[in-house]
Amino acid sequence: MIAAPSTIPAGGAITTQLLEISIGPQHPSTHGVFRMDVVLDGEVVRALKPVVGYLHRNHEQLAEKMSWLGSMPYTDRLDYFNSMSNNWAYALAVEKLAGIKVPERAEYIRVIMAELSRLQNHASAIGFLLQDCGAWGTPLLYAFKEREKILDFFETVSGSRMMCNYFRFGGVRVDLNDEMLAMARKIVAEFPKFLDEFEKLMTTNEVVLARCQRVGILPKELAIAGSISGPVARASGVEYDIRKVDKYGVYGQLEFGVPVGAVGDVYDRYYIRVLEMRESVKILQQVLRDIPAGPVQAVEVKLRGFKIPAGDGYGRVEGAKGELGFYLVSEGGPKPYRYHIRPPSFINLTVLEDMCVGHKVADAIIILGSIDIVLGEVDR
Amino acid sequence: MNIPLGHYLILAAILFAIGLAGALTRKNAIIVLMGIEVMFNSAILNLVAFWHYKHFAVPTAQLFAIFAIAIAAAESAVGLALVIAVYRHYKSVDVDEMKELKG
Amino acid sequence: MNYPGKGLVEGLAVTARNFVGSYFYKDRLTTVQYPEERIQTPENSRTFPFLVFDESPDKPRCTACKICEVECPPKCIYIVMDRDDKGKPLQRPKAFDIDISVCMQCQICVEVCPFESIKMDNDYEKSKYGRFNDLVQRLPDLLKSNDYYRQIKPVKAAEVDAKLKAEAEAKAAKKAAAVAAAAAKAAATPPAGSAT
Amino acid sequence: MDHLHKLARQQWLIPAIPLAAAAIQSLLPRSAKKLSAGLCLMAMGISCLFALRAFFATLGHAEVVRAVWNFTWFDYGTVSFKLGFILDPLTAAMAAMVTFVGFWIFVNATGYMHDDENFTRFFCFLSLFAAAMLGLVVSNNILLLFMCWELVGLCSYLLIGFWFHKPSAAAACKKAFITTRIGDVGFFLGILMLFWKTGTLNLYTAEGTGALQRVGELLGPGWFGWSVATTIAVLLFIGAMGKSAQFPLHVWLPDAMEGPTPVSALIHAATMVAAGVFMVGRMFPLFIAGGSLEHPTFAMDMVLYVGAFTALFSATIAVAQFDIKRVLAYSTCSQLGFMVMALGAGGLVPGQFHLLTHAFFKALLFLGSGCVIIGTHHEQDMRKMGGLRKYMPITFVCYLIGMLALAGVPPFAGFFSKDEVLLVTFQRSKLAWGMATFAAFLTAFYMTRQMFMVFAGKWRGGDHGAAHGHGGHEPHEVPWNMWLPIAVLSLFAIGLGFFGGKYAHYLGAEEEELSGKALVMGLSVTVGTLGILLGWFLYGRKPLAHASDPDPLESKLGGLFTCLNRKWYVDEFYEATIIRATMVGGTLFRVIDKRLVDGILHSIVWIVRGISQVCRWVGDEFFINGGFDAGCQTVRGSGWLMSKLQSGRVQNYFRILGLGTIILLVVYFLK
Amino acid sequence: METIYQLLHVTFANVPAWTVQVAAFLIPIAFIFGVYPAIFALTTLVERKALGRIQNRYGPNRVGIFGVLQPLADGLKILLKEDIVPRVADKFTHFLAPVLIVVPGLLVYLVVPVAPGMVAVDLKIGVLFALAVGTMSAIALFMAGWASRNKFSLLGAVRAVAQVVSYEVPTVMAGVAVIMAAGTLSTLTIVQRQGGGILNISNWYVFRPWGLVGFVLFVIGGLAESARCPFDLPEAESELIGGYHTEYSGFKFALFQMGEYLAGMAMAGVTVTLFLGGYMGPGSGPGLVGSLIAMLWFFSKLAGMIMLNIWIRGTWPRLRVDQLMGFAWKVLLPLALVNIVAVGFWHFLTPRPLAWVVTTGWLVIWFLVLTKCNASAILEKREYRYV
Amino acid sequence: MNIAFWIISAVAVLGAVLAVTLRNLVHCVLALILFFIGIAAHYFLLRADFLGTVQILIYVGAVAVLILFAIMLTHNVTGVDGPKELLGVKWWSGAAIAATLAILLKKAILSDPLATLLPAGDKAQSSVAEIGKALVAGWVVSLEAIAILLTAALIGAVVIALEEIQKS
Repeated sequence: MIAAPSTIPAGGAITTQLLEISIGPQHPSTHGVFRMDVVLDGEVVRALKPVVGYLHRNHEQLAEKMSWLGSMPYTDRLDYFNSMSNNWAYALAVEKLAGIKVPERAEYIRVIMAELSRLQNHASAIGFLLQDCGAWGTPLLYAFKEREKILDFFETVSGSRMMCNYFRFGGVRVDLNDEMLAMARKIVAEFPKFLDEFEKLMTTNEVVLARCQRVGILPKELAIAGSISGPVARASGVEYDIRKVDKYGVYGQLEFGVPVGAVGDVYDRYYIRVLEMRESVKILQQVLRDIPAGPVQAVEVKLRGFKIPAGDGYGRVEGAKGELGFYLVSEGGPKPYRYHIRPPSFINLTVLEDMCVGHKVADAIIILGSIDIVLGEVDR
Repeated sequence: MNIPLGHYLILAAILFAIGLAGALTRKNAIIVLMGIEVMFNSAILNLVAFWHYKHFAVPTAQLFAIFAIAIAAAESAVGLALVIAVYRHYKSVDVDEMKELKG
Repeated sequence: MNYPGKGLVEGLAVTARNFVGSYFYKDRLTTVQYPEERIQTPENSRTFPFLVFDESPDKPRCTACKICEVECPPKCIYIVMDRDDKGKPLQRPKAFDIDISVCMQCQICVEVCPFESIKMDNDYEKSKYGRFNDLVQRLPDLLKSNDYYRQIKPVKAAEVDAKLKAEAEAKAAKKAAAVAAAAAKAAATPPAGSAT
Repeated sequence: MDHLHKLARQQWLIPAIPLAAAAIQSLLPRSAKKLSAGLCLMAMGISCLFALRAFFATLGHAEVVRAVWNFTWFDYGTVSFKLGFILDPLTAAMAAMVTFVGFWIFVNATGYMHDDENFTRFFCFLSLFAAAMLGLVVSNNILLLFMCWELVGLCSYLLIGFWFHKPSAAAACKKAFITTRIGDVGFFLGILMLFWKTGTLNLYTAEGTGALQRVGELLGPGWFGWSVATTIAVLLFIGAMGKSAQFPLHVWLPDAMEGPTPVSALIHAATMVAAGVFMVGRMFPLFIAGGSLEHPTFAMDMVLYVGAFTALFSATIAVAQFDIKRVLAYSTCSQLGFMVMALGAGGLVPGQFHLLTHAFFKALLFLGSGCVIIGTHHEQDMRKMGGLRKYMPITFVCYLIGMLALAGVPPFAGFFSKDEVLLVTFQRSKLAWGMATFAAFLTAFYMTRQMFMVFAGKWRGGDHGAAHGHGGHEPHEVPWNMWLPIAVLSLFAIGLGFFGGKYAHYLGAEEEELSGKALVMGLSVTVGTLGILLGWFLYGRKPLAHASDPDPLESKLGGLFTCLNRKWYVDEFYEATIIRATMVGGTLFRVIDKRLVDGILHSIVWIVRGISQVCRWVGDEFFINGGFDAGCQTVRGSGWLMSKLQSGRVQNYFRILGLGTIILLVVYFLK
Repeated sequence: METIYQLLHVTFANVPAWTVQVAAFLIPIAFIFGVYPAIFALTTLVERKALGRIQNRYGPNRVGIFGVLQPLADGLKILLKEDIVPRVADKFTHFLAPVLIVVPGLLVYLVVPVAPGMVAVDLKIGVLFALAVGTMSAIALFMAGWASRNKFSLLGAVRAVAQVVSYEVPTVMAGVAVIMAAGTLSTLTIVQRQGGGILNISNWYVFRPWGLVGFVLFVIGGLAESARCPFDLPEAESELIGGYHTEYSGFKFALFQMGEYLAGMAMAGVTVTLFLGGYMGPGSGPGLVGSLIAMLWFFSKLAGMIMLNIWIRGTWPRLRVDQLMGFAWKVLLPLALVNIVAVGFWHFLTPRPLAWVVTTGWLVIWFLVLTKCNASAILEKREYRYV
Repeated sequence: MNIAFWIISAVAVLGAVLAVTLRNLVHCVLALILFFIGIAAHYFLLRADFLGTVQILIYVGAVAVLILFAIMLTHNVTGVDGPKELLGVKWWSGAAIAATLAILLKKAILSDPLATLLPAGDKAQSSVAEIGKALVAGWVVSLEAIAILLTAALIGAVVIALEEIQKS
């Protein structure tokens, strides 16, 4: 037997059978300027390297050069789907550091805002996921239609649809009047109808089931080891929700469940979000029923020249994508000495390769979609 | 149509020769197979031409042509599978590399 | 009853309902036919800042105190105080530029302004053909009358007016008091000038 | 008759239903045990109903009825291959027996195989086995018969080797397959010859053109001075010898015990071994063609003596066996010898009747032994049993009935059929009759021995200690689905014998008064009684006390017993002769090569070398070498060229092909 | 062709015969080259509007009244776009592919009858011709994807070829059912066989148990062969950014769109011909009026099929490539084979009700068996707990 | 129709020549497809419509695609063949053999009286139905044999091609 020639003969044989393609940064399904270096064996993903940094804005460094309040509008730009939650996390950290007490009405308003942004984030996340599956825009547009109502509400309250810049240390910027409350109640009342319709369109759809089930399984152990949080972790069976763990704001007084999945595949991540939306609706109903009267801003907080005693603090909230935390160090001056963010999108992205390898390239796309990243938060 | 049968036969002969030339001159096993396909087709063309000129009324020749096409398809499937297997072994599809039967 | 393909068929039913419904129920359609229709922006809506003047563009409320320039997070405001020939500050801007390609519409300038002079606009049609200079809003572009402000944000403008009025009255009262006090003082002591 | 023809058109259903069941079962998952068994039983039951309908339809006619249905399978050119199904008494009775006995064996198997993990596979094979046998029975075409025959062989291979993880089972199934294959060569040659001589493979046709209806044309000279018919018959009988385990191809049958016991029952009673006897019965016209009672054909003689010898030979071996199933296996061999012998004596009816009765009681005995094996937790050694009458009363009673039937005690079925066999043999050959009578004596003896060893005395299973894990358990009665079949079969083992006369009439034998009836019957009863008495004397008076006790017979017979126990050393003989001969031959040739040929060659070489040295010295070195070297170079060069031709490159061969075509064309022009 | 010839011959009795012949030859071709691309243009508009309505949008409504001139505007825009050819592309193949992709799409219409006797070529092997020509598009797709020298394009091309070749099999098998029932391969005869009955409707093959199954199979196969949603894997804009036509722009891209739509419409046309009675419907028959009504029927059915395509596109997500293949080989192919047997039952069982019962039962049983066998593809119900 | 013959023949010969001479393998396959289509057109011309369609269905639809896949599996995707392999000894010998063969065959064909045979007439064209009937009536054994052969070839091809994957 002749041994296979060590050098490739001049007959023009190939050197490798693996196909290396670069999905992104300009790709319709990478949710922004994100890039995946994928090594394919036919259609099967053999290796995947996420490449980030195309949207890096030097956010943390900028914040260290800026007044405490000045960073607030920048937090809007982290996860631009959830500016309210981002505001809250930052406000929470600063309040912790400065020891500010927030009035109760403000706490209720914060819950309303956070849960509404969770609703619209999850709605568009599953819309995007199904768009990635190839459902020609219909689910996404249904989701956006619903999201639009919530954004209208945000605009009415805070003045901007996405970059709300609504929270202030020790409260919120604008009080809700009765009209606004009525608007919120209407949104909350209508939202389950949308969910029902959406589920009818997609949840039992055989194609969705076939595409999503048993795809991109994230084992519970890996989820914990990878510090994964949010719906991605809960879909894998990790019972971890900061609203329950920290009971920040008035979450301690509210009745709601946190759905937890078992398998941890794309379908679970999809359906956990649907269930979370239903729980959010419950929370909103309680909050809108019980919201007390009173001031919305702790009086002692100055806008200009606001200084915080030296020390460090970590404030975190359960954002729609997971645990969003701000770690702040103060030297007692008008600006933070150290300002660090724990972004859920970025950390959830670390297990992408583990989930994708061995699946088809089409699966890699929906797995990425099921993590629900926002590049503003990944790159900062 | 007043093309005599000879034209078809000569056409088939030319195609056969082209196929043979391809099978003889090229190094690449896949092209050798393609040459053989060409030869196959020219043979079937002969069959059909004879049918048209001599036994137009009965469909038997067409039957045989269909059988021949089916067998040719099977042949090409197996042939290409062999090429792929050989490729795995030699990392080449150059027929000059495959000389294990060398005397 | 559960049959294979049920989900697919139900999905088809949903889309069919939306398809037909879109012809009969206008509220299903979320699209706005933009140039013809425009959305009524809510009171709180904000786009880019503008400067309010009360009577004439020559007298803006802005005193060019530069607080907003300092506090602006992206540093998109550039102010030069107007000075008279002698170099004396005139308490009004000579140049007030806002680069709206940098401005992130955060409203912090409005909040920190002690003179209620910078406000957020509702105008979202700021597209320009150019890339650089066109997007820098100069002082003339920025100055808008208080009437305009009242028009776009009636509630807030009313509050501001009331506040300003109260302040003005307070100031006037204070001034009056001061004048009265000065008069009283003058009455009590001979004018300094007369002493020299 | 119209009714019969209609039924004949439906005969194919009898094998087709189990076949369909097998096909469905092959698709079932392993877990579908109940479904599989139910399907199998249902198919067999329906098939049985069809067979019984056909059977009853053939009853009550004045003469032999025969309805056939032939159809063209396919045409190839001018030759058309036909297949056909037949309905005649032979087929009807056989089919009814196979389906009925088979059904009860299947019922028993549901109990026996209850815990086996490959339950569904087993039942799939069983169904297929039954289908093949039934196909064989109903076919009116020797080709179809042969196909089913081979299918039976295949199924036996699969079933004997069902527990293929046991080396002995794997060896046994191979042995069975190969041994029967040897016979099949003869069978196949016979078929070819039949086709060659008659041009048809159909046995009967309505027009009278079937092979068996034209036996008269086959009386021309064949091989070895026999007539063609006899030649074919002999060839066919070689096939039957393999299948029906006649000496010397009997060796596979006892080893076939390695399969599960229901399989043994099926092989030994209803299906496989019966196939050979049935085939001889089916082709009987060929065997008797050209002969008469006084001057029988060679084929008939061969059948007679092979059968008689097998009957005696196997019976002697059965005496000295300890495995409960092995005793029964040799008994089957022996009984098959009886049947074949009867056929050879010209007694189609006794042979077939014995086949029928034997099927019932042998199935009974095998299933009974299966019950015993299950009841004693998979113990097969009779020395380790004993006293089971107490533990397994139902099995005991049924087994007793089977034993009495086999031993030929009146009025059980075996008595009548065996009596007829002996009677018909008595007419033909006193030698064969004597051998058979002695075999009958031995039969009674070894069955009695078995009964006493298994059922009498006390339980010896505990003797070899609880260490083995299963020895310590007390035996127990088997569940209903195991004892019910043997109970049903035992009814038939009692009563079937009384229908012997009717059966003879049914098969169309004319009433004839045979001489020596009283003598034969008396003697057969006597030897049967003697055998039982001897058995009681040796084993019944003082049952074995311990499993390790020597066999009483062993002490009496000594070396002969060992010889019998080792089956007359037939396997060893084969080992020593056929296999050894080949090896010895090889060694011999090697020695010859080494010593003789090499020696001669070496001496020649020495001589030549001497001469050449001389020549060289003489000085031819210069003259001859020059020319010779050049010649060598030429040869080498041409060889090198030729090897270049053999380049291993496909295209070079291609090129040469093209060149060849060109040369042909040139030749075409030049001619 | 013959009908047109007769018509022309009678109408223009005094012109030379050969002109009539040439005209009779050219008219159907002109018809095909004129009408179907026009329908294609209309379809793009209808598709966009329908998708818009499904998604609660207006869809294009700016160019012309209700946006009817949108296709024109699109065409103009796309014509004016720069034609970019990648530097490393295989220029000739890259150029040839969009041309070739339109050809099979148009060729299929040759055998699709639009009115009694109105078929461009009444081939004796019409159905086979339509299906065989359909396969050729695979080659064009492969050329496009391969010549672009883009890995996404190549993946799309490989997917396209595999998909077209795989779905060819069940589609042809589904067509075989009709061929068996009609006893002919001629499309015109097949349509004629579906005439009669109640209102010219009750004899459509889709109103037979096997016909319904065949119809569903054929529609699915047609969607897959023309790479329409949910089988649009070769383009798969969310994965492959457009697949084989990623590297095409300008008019070549327009040709791709056109080829794709024409192929989809051709499959729809063949479906209508085979299962939905072609031009048969109340009022259709020979003669001018009957022919016009027949034509109306044909085109409304075609429109219906196109709407079905659009509807499906607006609703279902895309399958994955292995599921796509599995679906073809594990579900469609067995079902198609079973359906062929069902036609056999239908043909040989004489009392019609018995045939109905047996055929339906047979199909239902196999459908259930196949569902059971393939149940693993659609997985379990999930349980979620709350903490 | 004469013109059709010449045009189609030219296309077929062109396709065949390109298929065996082009350097890029994929181009070769595309040329081969051209050749196949030419042959199919010839069948149509010879009134063997069914055969022509089968030719397209099997050769263009299946075999060509198969070859394309084989190229994809064994070559780099660009399909570029190795260095120039033309005009060597091998080429000359092969071409000479083929040319000689062609010339001799032509001579042989022309020397036969059959070469001048003209078509008998266009009547009695055998329909597809007749082919079908013949297929399942007279030649059913051959049909079955072909079926078995195809199945065996299919399995064989899969086994050969999958061997490596099984191992790994």
